[in-house]
Amino acid sequence: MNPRLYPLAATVAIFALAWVICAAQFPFMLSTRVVGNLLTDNAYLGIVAVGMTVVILSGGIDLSVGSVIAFSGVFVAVMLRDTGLHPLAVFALLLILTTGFGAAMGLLIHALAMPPFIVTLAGMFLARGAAYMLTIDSVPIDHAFYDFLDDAYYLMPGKGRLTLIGVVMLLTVAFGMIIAHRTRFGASVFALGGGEAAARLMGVKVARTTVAIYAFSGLMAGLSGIVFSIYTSSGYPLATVGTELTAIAAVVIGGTLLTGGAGFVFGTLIGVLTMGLIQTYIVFDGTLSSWWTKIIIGLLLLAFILLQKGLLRLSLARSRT
Amino acid sequence: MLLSIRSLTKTFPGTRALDAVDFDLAAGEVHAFLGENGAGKSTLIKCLTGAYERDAGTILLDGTEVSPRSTAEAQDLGIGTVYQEVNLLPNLSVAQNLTFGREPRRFGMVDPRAQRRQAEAMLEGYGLDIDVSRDLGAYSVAIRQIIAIARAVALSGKILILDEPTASLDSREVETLFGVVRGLRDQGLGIVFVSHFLDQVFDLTDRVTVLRNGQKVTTERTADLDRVRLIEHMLGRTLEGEVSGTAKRHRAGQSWPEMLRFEGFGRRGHVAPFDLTVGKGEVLGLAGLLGSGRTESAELMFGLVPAQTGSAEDQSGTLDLSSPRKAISAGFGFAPEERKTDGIVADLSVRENIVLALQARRGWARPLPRAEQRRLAEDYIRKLDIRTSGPEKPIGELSGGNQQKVVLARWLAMNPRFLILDEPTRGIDVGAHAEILRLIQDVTAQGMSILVISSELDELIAVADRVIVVRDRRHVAEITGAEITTATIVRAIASSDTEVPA
Amino acid sequence: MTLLRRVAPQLLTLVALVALVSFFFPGFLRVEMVDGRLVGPVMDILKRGAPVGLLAVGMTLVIATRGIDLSVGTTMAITGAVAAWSITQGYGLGPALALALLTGVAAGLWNGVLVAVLGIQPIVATLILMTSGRGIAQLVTEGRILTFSHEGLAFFGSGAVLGIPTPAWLWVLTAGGVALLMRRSALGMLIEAVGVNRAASALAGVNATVLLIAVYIASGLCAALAGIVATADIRGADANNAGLWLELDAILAVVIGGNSLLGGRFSIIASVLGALIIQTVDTGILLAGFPSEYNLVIKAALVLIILVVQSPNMSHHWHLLRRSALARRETAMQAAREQGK
Amino acid sequence: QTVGFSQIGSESGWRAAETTLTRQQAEERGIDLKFSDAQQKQENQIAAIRSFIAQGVDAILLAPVVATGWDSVLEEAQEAEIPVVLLDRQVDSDPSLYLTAVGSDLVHEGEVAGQWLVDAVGGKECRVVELQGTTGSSPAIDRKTGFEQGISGADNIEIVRSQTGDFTRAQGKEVMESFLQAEGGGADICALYAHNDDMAVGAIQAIKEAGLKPGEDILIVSIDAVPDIFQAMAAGEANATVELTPNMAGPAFDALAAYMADGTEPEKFIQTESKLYTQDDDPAGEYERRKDLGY
Ligand SMILES: Nc1ncnc2c1ncn2[C@@H]1O[C@H](COP(=O)(O)OP(=O)(O)OP(=O)(O)O)[C@@H](O)[C@H]1O
Ligand SMILES: Nc1ncnc2c1ncn2[C@@H]1O[C@H](COP(=O)(O)OP(=O)(O)OP(=O)(O)O)[C@@H](O)[C@H]1O
Ligand SMILES: [Mg+2]
Ligand SMILES: [Mg+2]
Repeated sequence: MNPRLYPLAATVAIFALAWVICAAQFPFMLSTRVVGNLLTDNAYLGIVAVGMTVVILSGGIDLSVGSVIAFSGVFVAVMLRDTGLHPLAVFALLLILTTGFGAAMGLLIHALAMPPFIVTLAGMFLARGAAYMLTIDSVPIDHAFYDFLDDAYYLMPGKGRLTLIGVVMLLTVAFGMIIAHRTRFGASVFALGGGEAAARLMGVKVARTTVAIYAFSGLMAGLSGIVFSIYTSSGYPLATVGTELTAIAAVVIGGTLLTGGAGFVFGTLIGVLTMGLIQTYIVFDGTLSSWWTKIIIGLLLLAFILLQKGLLRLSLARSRT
Repeated sequence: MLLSIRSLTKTFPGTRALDAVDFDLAAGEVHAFLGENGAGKSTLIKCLTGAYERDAGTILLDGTEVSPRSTAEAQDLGIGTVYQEVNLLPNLSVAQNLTFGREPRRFGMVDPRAQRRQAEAMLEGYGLDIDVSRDLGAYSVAIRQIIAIARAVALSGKILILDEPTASLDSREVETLFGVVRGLRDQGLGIVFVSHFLDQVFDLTDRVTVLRNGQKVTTERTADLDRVRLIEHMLGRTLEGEVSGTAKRHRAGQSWPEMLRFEGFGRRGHVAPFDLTVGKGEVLGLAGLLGSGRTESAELMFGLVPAQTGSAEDQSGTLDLSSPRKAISAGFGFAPEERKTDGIVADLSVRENIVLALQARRGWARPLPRAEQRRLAEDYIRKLDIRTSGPEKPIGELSGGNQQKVVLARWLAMNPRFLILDEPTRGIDVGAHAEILRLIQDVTAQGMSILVISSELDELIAVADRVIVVRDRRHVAEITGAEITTATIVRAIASSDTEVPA
Repeated sequence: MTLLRRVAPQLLTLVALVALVSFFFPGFLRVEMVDGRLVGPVMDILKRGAPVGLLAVGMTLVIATRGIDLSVGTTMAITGAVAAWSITQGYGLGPALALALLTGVAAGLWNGVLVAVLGIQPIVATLILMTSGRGIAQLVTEGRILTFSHEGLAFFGSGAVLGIPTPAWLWVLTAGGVALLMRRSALGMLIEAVGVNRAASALAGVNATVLLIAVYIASGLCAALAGIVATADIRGADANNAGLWLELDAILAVVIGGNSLLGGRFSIIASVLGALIIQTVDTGILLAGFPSEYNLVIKAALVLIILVVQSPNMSHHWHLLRRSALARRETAMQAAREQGK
Repeated sequence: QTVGFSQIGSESGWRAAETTLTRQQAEERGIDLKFSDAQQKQENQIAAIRSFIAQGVDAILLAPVVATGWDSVLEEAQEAEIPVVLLDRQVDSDPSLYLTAVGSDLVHEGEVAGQWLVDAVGGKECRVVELQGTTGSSPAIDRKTGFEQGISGADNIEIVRSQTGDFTRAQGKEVMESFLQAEGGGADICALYAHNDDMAVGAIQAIKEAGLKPGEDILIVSIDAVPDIFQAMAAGEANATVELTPNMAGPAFDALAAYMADGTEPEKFIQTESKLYTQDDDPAGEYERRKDLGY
């Protein structure tokens, strides 16, 4: 196997192992219900993590996505409440808006040579602030089209539901895989992650690529916001606080290097499912106090990362000799 | 004229790197670009290819004015370039690097199989047998350099620019490269060739342009020049005792008291166990082909990768060489081959880069007094002729050769008893080259022992008292004294073809 | 002199901000003596700025090594909880402070080992403590707000020395002390070297591993001080909310201070000025009396403006704009002249 | 019997007390409680409920972090025939989707506080400052509305400054400090209304440090009735608080037991009492009674 695939293999192996351990304790973990839940409950996270993966692959970071998701939900809810527009039209408007927002951040990052961490941090404040300015209330969405979206699922054998948003997430991951690994844009993203100076000399159009990267992340955050609004049938300005950090953790567990230049979109999917698995396990267990929940989540995260590092080192050592 | 540059000017804060330089390149010629370290060669190239924004000046390509504002535009104009610091992406595969920006596509998507095939085709004729789907970072500097050349050649529809492409190549690779370049010339390309190896310049090029301090000194036909005049143009003075293939320092009959002894020193997967003794004041040379394990031998001795077998000892007993810090406190020093990643600390000043190792040895609590730091820095700036506007200039803004000199200065300032120099003169101009070899003689006269790794056999022959030949990660031969000649070394290296190591 | 030049952008920003806030709230610069202590909005800023100011000191060092410490807010909660717990257990002030500081060291050591020894990337390594640390703090307080009435500990939050609030002294002295230590010893240079190029520094014999760990410990210590201030301020340990999201403010402070997130050259003084700028924005928003839902947008907009104006590329752009404007004017004048002919 | 409990988080002492009491109540009744802490995130709560359903619990307690967005998951529970009881906050879903809701009326709480202030100041001019809860959270919105309704009849009472203190002590103190600065050092403030006791406790410290007497110079009324506010009331530093009982689980379990036994449908909203406590209601004794409930 090509050594560059090792991190991905390690991620998948650990995920499989974790599932086996969970299932040994709670056999129900193998049911299609749990599988369906994993996909549905993490759909928004999976989508936004695809955008985050591309950003991180380029050596950047996007802290604004959690707020953008919240803004999207509020925007959709308020538009549907106050105007007669069809949800699809609102979706289109929203995606234009969030893509533009991402592009603007990318432009700032490039033109002012400011670190992405800071620009997107300001973006995070701005998007949530904008959500507040639309409404400080939680706004329910009551639209026949939403009911339709919500009820669109395939009942798997064993009563598990394969929902529309779960499928959208899987499709987005596939789309992200093509973008990152099979296009020239993707190659430029990896190149930027390998080093901006070198990428420039290789002929990467740095300005255009940077703007496109953050625009893509904005698009994904917007799409994730739509999925989240379908998931909760509402918009709420306080929603998804800290989701950017969860997404980053998922990307890292998925085997992408935070320094950029190496990683896989598919790994991110596994990372997201791993986070979901941890969550599910803790709920199944149901005995942990609030504080132990936090501690255990952190420790499991650490265990995953260390296991991955260990596996990686082992296989690299083996491939040398 | 294929390419005409008129009064190109470029200023950096504190430095006028290029001062109204004119330059003409004809189709079907190889044009050498010469000058001391910091003369402005790389800057001119970068201005030409849009990597730097120029302050003034015009560029005419085929008689029409062009003004590439990014390297991508330059590539589209048919200018392929190998920059001085090999600028490829170590995190991408070799194939991706080679086809970057021109990936073969199917249904709008990159086709990895075609990409691999294309990459392999591009590498044909360079004598490399590597897996193009591996990450570039897995390969040594030299291999990366060849890959960069292959990429630039493929990109160059009209012009090929090579900024010190041969700095870490050995003679075999250089011959291959020259074959390729001559072929392109015969196809009518214009080729710019920058090198500090004058032999190569005389061997390959048709015309020479010399820069000094950012100004053009002259352009002449190579055939009309001789070595001495060329060096005069470059330095603005005559050079005594220039090191050439014929000059040979020979300290025959001299013996060096044993200072260090490595026994069975090795590590699985890196270097097979070897024995080595180092005499006080001796200069050892390490010769071998690319990837033969010279750098890895040095890394082992310096504790960068700890040895698994064997021991190192001096008179007082066994030495602990399990980490660079331990090696340093045992009196070792190591100037690495990849100065950009392992040598310089780019944002820090020349002064800080010079005192860094010294300060690290003293510990954080005993800072070197500021005056002492300045004295040291100014001392070495003078001794090694480092071209900088002052000791406070960030080292990242120095020219490549001058950065190399600063890294050397760092280790000379430590005054170690055993100093390992991996390709110490890579990218260094003739004047400084002679200076450094003289310096090596000086310090060894005061008792320092030196291990020099070099792909340039002439250099080894000139300075080494003993040459160890490395092949397939094994120390296979030792050549001493008067036997050190090009012929003997080449024979020792080449015998690998007949003799299969166990 | 060079220091003054280094922090000039931050000082100018501060002055501009003060002018702006004074416009909305005229009494902003008023300071009076009440009961032997100075009171007024400016004093409030000096006092309220203490946690972020303290965090910014440690964060500057971490960022100089090309790292980042997301766990400082959580560390504040843990150390505050430890301090309050020890006081309520009756251990007395000295041991309580010592325990809290030790906890900070332990937190820093944990981060440092993850980063420097196990090679986990700083954001992720410190994210682990950031998420689980609040659980640890709650474990100490058992989920409630652990209140105490020890005047000695409360002094660190609401006391005053020479009329100036204790927290203000704390951060000013810490920042000054650390800045001096960095420049008078070789620490500053070694940290910068490790931040710019760890491999090269290690090759030159710099003990990068120990230095990295030390830097995270310093950050943990600063967070411990901030945690003590926060706990002392409300006379209770609020494990859930103490230091919540303050790590982001601290990072912002470092960046507003003109330090690069890519490591290398740093200035602690500039960072704490950055903290002061942030606190001025926060307090200014409160004083100006806008509705709460605008707070975030105002803060985001102000921070963006500050960063854009201060960014090094901006001066470059200004320069270019001016040049192109001049050129345009020249051609226009030339055209006019030619028409005149 | 297994009951899943999806709690919002542990963001305040009050909520910790609710968790403690729920566990106690479950233990007393021999119920196996599956507890899940959502860390303030609705998405975690939805995921937890789905997991409860997948596990096949007998009933679900849900303290919803926000009113909207529960329809589809509640429908899923209904399809699986698992009764859901809401604790302490309402949802805007169809009432048929849950068995009952136990809680107090947040608007009413604010109203009680407002009415107390109207009575306390009599006809005097009174400039009130308000410490809001977390912007956008339903208690903050409802308690603000309720208070405004409570004082709407009295023209002498006016809210002059209103800022969020995020429900925390530290923010309560910081914001109060700036209120004091902005209002003539506190001389122009007659009363403080805080959306929870924690912010009031922080504000009391700020008032004391500004050299004023909380409870006398500035009247203080807040909501929740946590132990620390009783301590302040006992010291004369706070004036009134409106109780929000953390024992929501008791009535919830009772309703569930009745429903499971013979299918008795409880009322759709079981309202807990919003009792007003003042300095006359034996604050010291109340403190003793509450201090071990895990607040
Ligand atoms: N980015 C930069 N910032 C500031 N000064 C620079 C920068 N790049 C180059 N210089 C300066 O410009 C001058 C010319 O440098 P250049 O790299 O062109 O030299 P060179 O002729 O290629 O030398 P060498 O043989 O060592 O590669 C040097 O004095 C160098 O210090
Ligand atoms: N022809 C090759 N094929 C594959 N890998 C190679 C080849 N040449 C070198 N390498 C790799 O490059 C690394 C560098 O080897 P090393 O630096 O020890 O050799 P060297 O003799 O110093 O050569 P160089 O002159 O390139 O520095 C080795 O780890 C080796 O795996
Ligand atoms: Mg050069
Ligand atoms: Mg080598």
